[in-house]
Amino acid sequence: MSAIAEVPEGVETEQLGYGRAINAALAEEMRRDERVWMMGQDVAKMGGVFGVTRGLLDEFGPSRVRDTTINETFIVGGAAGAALTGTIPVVELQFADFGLVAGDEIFHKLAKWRYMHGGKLSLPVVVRLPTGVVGGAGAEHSQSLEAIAMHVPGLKVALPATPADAKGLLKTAIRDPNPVLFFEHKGMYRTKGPVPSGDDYLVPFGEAATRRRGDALTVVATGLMVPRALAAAERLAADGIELEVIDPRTLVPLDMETIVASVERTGRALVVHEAVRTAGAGAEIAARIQEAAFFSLDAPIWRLGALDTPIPQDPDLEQLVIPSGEQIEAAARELVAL
Amino acid sequence: MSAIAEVPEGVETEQLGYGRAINAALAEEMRRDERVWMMGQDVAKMGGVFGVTRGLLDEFGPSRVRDTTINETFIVGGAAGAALTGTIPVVELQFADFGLVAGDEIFHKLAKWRYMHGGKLSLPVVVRLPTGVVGGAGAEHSQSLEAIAMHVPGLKVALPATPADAKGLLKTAIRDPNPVLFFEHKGMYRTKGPVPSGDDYLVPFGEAATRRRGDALTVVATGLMVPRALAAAERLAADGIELEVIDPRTLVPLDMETIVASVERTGRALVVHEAVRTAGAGAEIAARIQEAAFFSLDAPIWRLGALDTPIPQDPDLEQLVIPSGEQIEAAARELVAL
Amino acid sequence: MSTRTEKTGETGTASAELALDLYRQVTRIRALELLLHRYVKEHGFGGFWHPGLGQEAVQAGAVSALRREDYLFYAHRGLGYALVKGMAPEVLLGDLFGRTGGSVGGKGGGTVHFVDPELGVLGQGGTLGSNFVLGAGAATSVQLLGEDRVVAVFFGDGAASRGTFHEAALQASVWKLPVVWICENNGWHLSAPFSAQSPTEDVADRAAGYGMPGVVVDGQDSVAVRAATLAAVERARAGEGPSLVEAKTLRIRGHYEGDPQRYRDDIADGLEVPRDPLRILRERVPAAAADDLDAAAESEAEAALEAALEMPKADPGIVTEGVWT
Amino acid sequence: MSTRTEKTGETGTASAELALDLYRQVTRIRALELLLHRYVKEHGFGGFWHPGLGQEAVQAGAVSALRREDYLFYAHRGLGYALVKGMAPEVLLGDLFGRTGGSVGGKGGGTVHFVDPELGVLGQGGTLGSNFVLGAGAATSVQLLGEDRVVAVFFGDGAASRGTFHEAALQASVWKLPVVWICENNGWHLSAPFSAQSPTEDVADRAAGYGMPGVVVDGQDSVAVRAATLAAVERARAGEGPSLVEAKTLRIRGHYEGDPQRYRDDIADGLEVPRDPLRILRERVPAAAADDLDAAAESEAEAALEAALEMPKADPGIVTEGVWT
Ligand SMILES: Cc1ncc(C[n+]2csc(CCOP(=O)(O)OP(=O)(O)O)c2C)c(N)n1
Ligand SMILES: Cc1ncc(C[n+]2csc(CCOP(=O)(O)OP(=O)(O)O)c2C)c(N)n1
Ligand SMILES: [Mg+2]
Ligand SMILES: [Mg+2]
Repeated sequence: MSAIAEVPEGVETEQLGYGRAINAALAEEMRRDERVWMMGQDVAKMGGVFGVTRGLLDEFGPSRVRDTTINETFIVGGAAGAALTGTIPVVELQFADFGLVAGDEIFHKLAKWRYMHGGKLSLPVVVRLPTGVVGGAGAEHSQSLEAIAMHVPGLKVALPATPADAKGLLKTAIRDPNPVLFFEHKGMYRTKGPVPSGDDYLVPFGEAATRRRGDALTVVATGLMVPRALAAAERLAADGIELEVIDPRTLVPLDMETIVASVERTGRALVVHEAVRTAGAGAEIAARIQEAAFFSLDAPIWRLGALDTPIPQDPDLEQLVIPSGEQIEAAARELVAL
Repeated sequence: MSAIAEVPEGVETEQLGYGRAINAALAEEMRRDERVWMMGQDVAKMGGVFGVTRGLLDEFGPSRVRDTTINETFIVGGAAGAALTGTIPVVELQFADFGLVAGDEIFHKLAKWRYMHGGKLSLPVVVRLPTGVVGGAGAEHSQSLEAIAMHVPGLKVALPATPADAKGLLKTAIRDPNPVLFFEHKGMYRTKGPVPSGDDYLVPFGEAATRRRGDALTVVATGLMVPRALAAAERLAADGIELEVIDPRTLVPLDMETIVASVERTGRALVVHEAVRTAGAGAEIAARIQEAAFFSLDAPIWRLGALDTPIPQDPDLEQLVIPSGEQIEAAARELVAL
Repeated sequence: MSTRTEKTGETGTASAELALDLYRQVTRIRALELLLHRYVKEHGFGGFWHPGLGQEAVQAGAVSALRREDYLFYAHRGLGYALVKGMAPEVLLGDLFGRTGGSVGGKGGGTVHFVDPELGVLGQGGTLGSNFVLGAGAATSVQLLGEDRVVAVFFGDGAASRGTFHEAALQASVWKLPVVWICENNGWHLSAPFSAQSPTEDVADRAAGYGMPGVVVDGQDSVAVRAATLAAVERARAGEGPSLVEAKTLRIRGHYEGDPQRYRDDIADGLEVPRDPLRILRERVPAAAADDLDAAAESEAEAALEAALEMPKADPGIVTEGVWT
Repeated sequence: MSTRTEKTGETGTASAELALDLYRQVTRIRALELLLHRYVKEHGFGGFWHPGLGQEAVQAGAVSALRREDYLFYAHRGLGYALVKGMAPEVLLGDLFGRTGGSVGGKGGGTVHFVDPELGVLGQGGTLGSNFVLGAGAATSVQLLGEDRVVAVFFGDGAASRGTFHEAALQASVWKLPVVWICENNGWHLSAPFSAQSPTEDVADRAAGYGMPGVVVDGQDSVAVRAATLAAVERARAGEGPSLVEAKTLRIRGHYEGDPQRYRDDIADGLEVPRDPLRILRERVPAAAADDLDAAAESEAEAALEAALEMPKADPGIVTEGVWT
């Protein structure tokens, strides 16, 4: 009963930051397939506002690594048009929030265009969406909006929580014929971890990762909440309370099997995400757990998520809005005792 | 144990269509308060694509009833700017789906601007959003997107299911100092019902309506699913199965008290909405029911909602995507027997 | 970057062959329009039909300036775009009526969507203006792949107000993308007259701000539309970037078939087409040939309708297909 | 509707009094900029500070053309907009540092938001370009209420690419709304040079397409900026509709303080302001008076910083306040 390695045993790894892992995935996929290209604001010469695309302009040139002007509808809608016509765009919005500036393009074009046209077209687009709080970026630059993407059929939704997954999921996303919203946590860009060095390390979509084994409670956590939940689990382990921590990694497709199997063993579940709790992905996960495992449950399923408020701009205040490790710990303790 | 009148007893009513009830609310509020005005595409001379605003141009003139060009970001963002500066705009988007064309304006400006500016500003805006399937309008003109609004703090969300509520909730919305997303079901515009004739009939936000009393199962239904659930309940009543049908009327604020009290009596709950089931409002409602009433539940909470697919354009096919009365009936029957 | 705003009313010259070809296309579209008008009136149909009656010359003229491999993002008014690009009329009607023989397999219906990747017919966004960014994106692909293709994006005078035009047009000019923006200015955004919702006389007046040529042509004159589009297409093909072609035309019927048009008093509720493109073309083609083409078009339309109505309705099972691959 | 594109480089005439007043504002902004530069460098601070060093003449010149009751939607670069509109510098710094004495009560911080409805300071959208539609909407209110106010909307050359500009500018022209669009063209959208991302030389070249005047002024010359803005404001006040004023200026520092600017080689990482607005103004004001104003500005800035740093940090309890009323 303890933490599980981030990368399967036997795989050769190097220590890499989450942001560098994304960079590596981009470079490898662009080398592998000439049709893969990128655009976004400041992604070329500057290498992105978070430095994630640094060096790619030098290797792949200005035709495949393009700086756009400030035009989110084009970045996303243009990617859709380009995908229809034989290339594979991987585009960056500077902040996930700007997905709502291109709401029509994401939720109507990327999500529905294939369906609306009888399945004859495909839209292999990856939209990279730096997500979450990062220290003072404010209400329109700090949101976690993945639940919206989950609610609109036609998109796939990935949320890597480790450098290895950042790389492996992005490579899978680029090779997927469907549009993928790729929520990279911008507060984790500098988090280091072991990352498989091979070109062919792919993390499949729809397979949750059990990050830690335990029998007292199943914690389902995404993104930044994964390390917070693991830290809370270590503290509880000192008191003999062993949490099982599951990271779904993709919300669409969602691996409910792993989650339900775990809850059937533990009898209890806590879902934690950084997104607003109300109508967040945790609501769906909780609703499905009780649908599938009602008679195994010893207690209600609890959820932790951001308060019903925008993210305040002040860096001290913003942390008060999203779940902390201490809150996870306290909730777990209380729920286990229920 | 049977259906409950749509309007409280003793209130004087007239028979009115749902669309005409909205028209009456608009006219009354514009008469009451000079600051109230409207804009949208084709709302003036044409009276709206669904005819809802007919006659208002004649009474209130072209300054207060304005046709815009095709510019959803202005319709919503302009309303925000106007609300900041002393007027009360009630704007119409032709289809609720177009809220995503103005995603930044709805979810960042209307929802957050007050908070971001320390509570010193207020945004009394009503955005009227014709929602739901209407017979062949297709994937980008038929969605039910209220769950997204529920997930982004700062908005209020109303979903009238009867002509009386269409009027009473809209009047409340216009008098509310907060931005309100008003989801009118475009498939119900011609539905007739008793509507209070007085100028002062307001339906408060955050008070669910129990549409029918029963002891076998609590059905929480919104919008078009309210009449479908009531019809299903009548059929089940013939077999001695009495459903309690609750219509929350507003999702923000959400009256969980009424819902939970009912589930505590019935021990079972079914949540039904037209929106996509995955990550829909029903997930939140189900998650909260089990949080609050876990130990009263005799069976898992079930949810019915649209399939994980866009709405097909064909009018016959679109009905296959959203819950039918028969499906509600079958689910209720099965759940009661569980 | 060259910038000009040309307003031409002249018809331009056209070889007899070209005129005949355009006549053939215009009369084919017209025959379908009239047939659909009758059919929808008599039988109704689930969905919304946005008739293109009177706008045939724009669709025929502009699309005939494209090659088979060029890409087309069409608008919601009529079927002419795809018909001229080469799609079979029974397929288009199959889509309109939600039949399995439609190009989208029964998932269309109503405000019709059709698609034919082989012919470059790539679809339509139901939200007005989404075509702009899609088209510019397709043109980026063309540029990246070094292909010899042009992207044509159709839009109405109303859709021209969408912000996506601005975002796409700026980027397309900066990147010199091979796009041609084709505005069917029929004077109406649904119930709002263009003249009341535009600060300038022409949509083409906005082109200069994007550093691209903007041309106004007589949209009833298919030869003029073709010539203007061809110039824009050649410019795009030569790598000189996008252009805007605005064709002035008329919306003869309601916004959708059945629209009572109470907001309108400029036109009777008839089928008469003022400055009829067919009449204008007839000056250039032999009468007998024109008559033959009219007859052929009518039979084609009738056969297409018959074929479409015989196609089975879509299987309910398809509703869950095609969401993800 | 009149349409002109004027490119003026001349300074225009200015009374001694006006020049002195502008000097006072420019040096006040400058003093705050320099002080903040030092403070942020030495102490860091949570959040993002977008310095406006070198752009003082645009903010001082344009805002000084407004009346107290006119509305202002400002941009993200510096504090000059609100300072000149009348907000106290300690309040602005309180907002920047997330203190209770800020106008938003500690909820600001980082990319600063401040507000003062009494002074018409209405806020800023963190998503670039959202100001356009908000501003046009505020102007609609003004028009509806028959008030004698003008709305000023500031934006950068980058934000000018947003589709909201198109949607707002078209509607504002059609409705003749009292708006003035003020573009601070500092040559950069973050790391992208304006010249590489605009098909035309000037943002003002886009005005004609919206049937409105577009003027280019020297943004280092506060007198010229004021004169151009005043003309636009008067036009708006007279009910003749919106205008666009583009002030050419320079971004001296990084996009945010700390930006290594590896993408840039046109300028050293210093504090030197080429074509310094203060030097340009000094030709018109007595040296002694200017010196006095410099000294006063410095003390004002220092006192403001001290006051702001003494303000308590926001109470955690406020995070859940102000979402709904
Ligand atoms: C974003 C968006 N807003 C509004 C509509 C509704 N709508 C459909 S067609 C139309 C009028 C379009 O006018 P125009 O572009 O001139 O084309 P026309 O109908 O005249 O051919 C409107 C408002 C829509 N489909 N999408
Ligand atoms: C919709 C949107 N896209 C991108 C950004 C990120 N961003 C903030 S400032 C900036 C550059 C703005 O350039 P400009 O408008 O010229 O203003 P400047 O910074 O030069 O003053 C960018 C891209 C944003 N805030 N909003
Ligand atoms: Mg039109
Ligand atoms: Mg700039």
